Amino acid sequence: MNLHEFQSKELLAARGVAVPRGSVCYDPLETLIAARRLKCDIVVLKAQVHSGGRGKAGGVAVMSLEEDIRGKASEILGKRLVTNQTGPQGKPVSALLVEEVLQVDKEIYLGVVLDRKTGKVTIMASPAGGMDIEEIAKTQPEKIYTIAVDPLRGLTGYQARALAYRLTDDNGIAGQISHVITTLYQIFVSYDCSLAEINPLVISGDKVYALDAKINLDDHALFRHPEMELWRDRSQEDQLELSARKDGLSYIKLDGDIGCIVNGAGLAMATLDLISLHGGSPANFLDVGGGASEQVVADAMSILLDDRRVKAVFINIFGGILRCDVLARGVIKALKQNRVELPVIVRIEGTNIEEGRRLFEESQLPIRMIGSLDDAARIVVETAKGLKTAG
Amino acid sequence: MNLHEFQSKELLAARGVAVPRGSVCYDPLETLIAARRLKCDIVVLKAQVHSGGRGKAGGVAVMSLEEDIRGKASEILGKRLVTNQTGPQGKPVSALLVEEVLQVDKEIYLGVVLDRKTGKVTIMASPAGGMDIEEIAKTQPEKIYTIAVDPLRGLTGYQARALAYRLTDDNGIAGQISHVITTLYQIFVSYDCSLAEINPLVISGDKVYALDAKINLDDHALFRHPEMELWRDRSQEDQLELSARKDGLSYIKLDGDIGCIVNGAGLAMATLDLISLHGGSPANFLDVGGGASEQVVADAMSILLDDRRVKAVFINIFGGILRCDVLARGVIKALKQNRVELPVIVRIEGTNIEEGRRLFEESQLPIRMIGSLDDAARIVVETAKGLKTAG
Amino acid sequence: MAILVNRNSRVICQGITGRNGKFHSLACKAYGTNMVGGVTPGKQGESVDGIPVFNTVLNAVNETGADTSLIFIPAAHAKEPILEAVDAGIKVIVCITEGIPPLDTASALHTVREEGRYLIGPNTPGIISPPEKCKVGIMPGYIHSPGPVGVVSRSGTLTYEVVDQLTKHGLGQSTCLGLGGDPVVGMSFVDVLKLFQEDPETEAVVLIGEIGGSAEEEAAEFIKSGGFTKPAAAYIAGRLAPPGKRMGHAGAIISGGTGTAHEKIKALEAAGVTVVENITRVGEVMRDLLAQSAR
Amino acid sequence: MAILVNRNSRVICQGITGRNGKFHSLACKAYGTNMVGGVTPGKQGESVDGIPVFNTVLNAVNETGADTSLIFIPAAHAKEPILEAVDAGIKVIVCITEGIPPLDTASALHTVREEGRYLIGPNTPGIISPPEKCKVGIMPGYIHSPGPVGVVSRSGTLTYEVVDQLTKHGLGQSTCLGLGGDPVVGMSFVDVLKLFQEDPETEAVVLIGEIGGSAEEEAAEFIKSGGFTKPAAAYIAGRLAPPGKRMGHAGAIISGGTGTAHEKIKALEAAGVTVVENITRVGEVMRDLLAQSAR
Repeated sequence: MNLHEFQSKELLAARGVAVPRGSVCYDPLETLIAARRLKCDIVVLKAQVHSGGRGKAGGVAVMSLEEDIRGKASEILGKRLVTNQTGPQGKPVSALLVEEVLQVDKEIYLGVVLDRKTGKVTIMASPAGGMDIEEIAKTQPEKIYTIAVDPLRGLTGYQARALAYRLTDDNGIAGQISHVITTLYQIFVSYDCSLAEINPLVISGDKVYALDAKINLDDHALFRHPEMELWRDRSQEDQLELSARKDGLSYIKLDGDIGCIVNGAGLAMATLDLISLHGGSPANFLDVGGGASEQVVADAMSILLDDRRVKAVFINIFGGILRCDVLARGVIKALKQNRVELPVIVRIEGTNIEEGRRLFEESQLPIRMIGSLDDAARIVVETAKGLKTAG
Repeated sequence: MNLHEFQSKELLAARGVAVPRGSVCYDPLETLIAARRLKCDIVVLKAQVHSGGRGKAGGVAVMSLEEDIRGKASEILGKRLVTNQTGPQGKPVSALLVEEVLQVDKEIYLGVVLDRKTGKVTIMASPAGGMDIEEIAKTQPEKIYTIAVDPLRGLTGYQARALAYRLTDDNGIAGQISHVITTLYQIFVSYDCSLAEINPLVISGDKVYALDAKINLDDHALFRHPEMELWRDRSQEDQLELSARKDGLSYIKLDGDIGCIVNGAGLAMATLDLISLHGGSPANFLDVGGGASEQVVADAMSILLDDRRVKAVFINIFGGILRCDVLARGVIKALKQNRVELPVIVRIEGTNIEEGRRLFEESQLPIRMIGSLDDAARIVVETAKGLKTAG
Repeated sequence: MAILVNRNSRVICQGITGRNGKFHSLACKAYGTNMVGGVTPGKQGESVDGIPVFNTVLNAVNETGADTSLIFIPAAHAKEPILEAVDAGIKVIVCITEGIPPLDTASALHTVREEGRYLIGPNTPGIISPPEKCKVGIMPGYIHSPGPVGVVSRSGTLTYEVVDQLTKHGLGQSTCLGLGGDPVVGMSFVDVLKLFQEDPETEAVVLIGEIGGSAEEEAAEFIKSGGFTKPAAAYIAGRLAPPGKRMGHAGAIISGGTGTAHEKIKALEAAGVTVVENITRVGEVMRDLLAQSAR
Repeated sequence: MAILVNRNSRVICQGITGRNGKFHSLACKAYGTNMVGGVTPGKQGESVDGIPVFNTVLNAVNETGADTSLIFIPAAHAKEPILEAVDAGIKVIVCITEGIPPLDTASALHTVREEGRYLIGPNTPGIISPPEKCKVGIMPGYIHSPGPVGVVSRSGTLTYEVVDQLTKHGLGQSTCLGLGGDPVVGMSFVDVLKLFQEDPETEAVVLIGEIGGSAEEEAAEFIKSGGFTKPAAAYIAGRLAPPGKRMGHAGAIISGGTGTAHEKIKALEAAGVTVVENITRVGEVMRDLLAQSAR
């Protein structure tokens, strides 16, 4: 679950990290009033969407109070912002963060992440913060300083302090940075984050401010933080993805016309690669995972069939913990309930395969069972294209 | 800081550990009413004092409702209870815990302590709980099971469970005991205890109850638990000890007539041993510790001089972190302020000794400086006895 | 021989009385695995179709000499069972559970490594050695056959896909192992390649990776440096996956790259690994590789 | 030679800009200790009468090659500086601070032991080696003199008392070390006796114990088992201390006894240690012991 910039800043500010003065607005007039209330010459309007690359996409505007702030806010609010990360459909902008613009003497990068390789929470910092940080990481890796935190001992004060003194020589600034590092780390572990990042953390005169912040919570640990559900912005999430998650499914929306049910993220990606190799294009992926029950499979099918772009359904399952008979019962149930006319291509293997095959064969539904995965992928692509199939 | 039995039980009960039904009473009539309200045939009255050995000292009474509960309560309440641990002055009883008497099928011992040797929080349990547990520990050590908890990982559920299954074969009981173990451990670490003990933990039918509990908090970590000061029962602590602690001093009251100021617990004990070897008897010990300032030393002297039993004062200091000149100034200040007529024997050595000696010598007060510790101890004993000294 | 498990492995199942624990314990036993016990607190003395149940892993180890454990415990409570297995002396821990909070896994993994044990997973199908008739996991046993190919994979179902092909091409497997699909898992490609290198029965390896992280790049680095010298084929899933919903820079900074399929494929090819584009061609490619190396 | 510290020790003081840190750093330097630096966050670049101050222990170690640290940090914050010293590679850590919450000490001690370092204290006067002119602590230096007697003690001021006597009896000291008066401390009697046994310059040892705990009993056991074979005298403080305000049984159970002076004296005498009843006679007794062993 991702937090908005303003939510991330709220978490930081509540723990004593300085952020620019500002407020969240949902309406152009409110935006103008909020900008005036800041009593500074220049303000920034920032679209609150769950995506990076907002600046280049026109979601961030630095304006003087002389300019038409209300007009600019109307331009952004209520629209969908299309960035290089959102896909062509973009993300709706329902909130604008209006903030004072601070003098920036130096930009620092701070990030906390769980390092897959070491299995340790790792704090990264660089005196060369800002938009080009990934480039810096590649070309000047010596400018990225890291701390791998001992999982049992946690971050110690002196580790934060030592890191801060690598970013500045100024004692007062180092003390503030050290506090920001500790706070960001504590937020990361206490909310089970998958990412906690401040970029840039700016030095402005003798103070340090979090100018932008991104905090994402790990979905697998949300059960420990039920209160954070209140901060979920459903408008930023695909409705089908949401209803899939409710059933313990994983749903990914794409741009094509083949609806896919698979089990496992790896098989999903391989199926996508294979359909593409055959010249087709999936409309979506529904990963029913390992422990799905008959009902969950049926629900998955129903979600998939809701998508009107789907011209053919591809079921590609290699059952391990998910048993083929359970899958077959769920699919048959959904097809019967939804009275679907769409062509369904099924390729299943794995645990309880015979029983699964028998159920499909006896179901008397318009289902084609194909043994070879490569053939199955080819056929579903051809079917979706409305061509006669060779099989 | 020690907690009363009823306070310890409150901490446990708040975390879901079952304790006998009961209430704390401060008055004989209240005691009778509380006993009747329990609606059971037999109740127990337990004097709430900071001392073990209450039972043998008459501080615990098991009574039927037919008996004169109010009378018994009058006998105990408001008196001083003298146990084998309180010294002859005893401890005042201002509260009685009135409880139902449960059927006891089995008595278990549970204790949590920080093991000095390993430096680990250690949980001890025995299926042979009750009053003879120390004897069991000596004669049948195989009946004491222990867990040394990893300081970084903490107590795990399976450790508690495994210990519980060593105490009982019954699944339901084991689950309850496992919860009690975990709770007692959590109380120990979250309140920085020096001791957390349930003895006995009883099995009564299909339930487990903490029949008696002792929880002591470590004084050095009380700063982390300021709310616990509300639970301090000052009546159980010596008033002079209390006022000494306020000044960062350590005061121990004894039965003799020599007032002693020392630095360090070891030197205090050695001084006591030495005075005793010479046939004397200290009235008290004031340990001014290491970091004492001139004012703290002066306050220490004033506390000591408040004790009317003191016939001679013995100052035995070997200065390390405490500097002899600081000590001398404090002592001189107190003697001048209090216009004391008592004989003062001083034996000092250590850091800034020359300056200390000079200050005493120039003070024109009735102070005798003795170089040899053995001589000094002998002389102070003789002085207190009113004999002429050989020195 | 095989890696990590074999016909002498003494296997217990933590969570054996649950639905999945029971189903798969019996499936493992039916495959030939020496299932010596199971653990469910409070059920000591019961048995699951002949497999005795214990209250604690320590009891199970003391009574049965178990050295390997298969864990089926709900994600919210799966951290402690891993630690319990370590404390009781279990050497190889296979954690099937999916969706354990990553910080829990990380914390348990720290102890696993300190104590020098092997953790496979979490979120893994497990490990199987067909020549040893030992399966510790949830993979469908019948698709496997004994032979010279080692399989190591980040994806569960893709492993089945590949193993099925290998078997249909007459290429049996020495050991197949799923690393697990969670962000933090125990064993890595490099750890497994080290063992395959030492295993005389393994003649070639299939490596199945996917986008994200840098485990494949590390494997490539290890192979390039001479740590693994047998023939290897690889498939990387997600070549055409849509641009991720990645936010922030931290992931890219820490892995020194963005973890794309392109980067991984480039690294593996540079290390001399044959990378297959179409998942359904892995069997053929491996057949050719083995034929070449036999010449 | 001496144990733990010597003329080559490179010593820093954590908390050097505080009142006590400064006073005793300078006293150590005046005694002859090689004080190479101090640490106070935010004061890097300053100096305390010529001793350079650093922001972190790591900086101090990198710049000065320090291997020994003297800690003067208030009790509520003393845990982290110990860990900081360990992490920075300091070998011998002397923690003067009194009254650290015992669970904090226990937690830091765990890491100290894992990393194989020496922690002296907390609540110790420190360590001094007169022949090496090295003092890392708060003891008054002038009472010491170089010689063959090792002194190890649980009590600060009692150590001074004994050292003063030894010196007045013409018996110099090889190394004197206070274990610290807190419930949980780093080094134990046994740890120190092992080092004294190996130190050729130490010919005999004075052991100063007190009531409570079981450290003296463990020392007796160690001596009895042949781990320490040089002449030893002991004094146990608290023979006549009033019955403690002990509550509960846990302390007695865990130590297997009640930690009385009587029990300790019995154990030490059984191990062949000469136990002295009057603290003012320790010097004479040690003189006689050395004379005997010289014969």
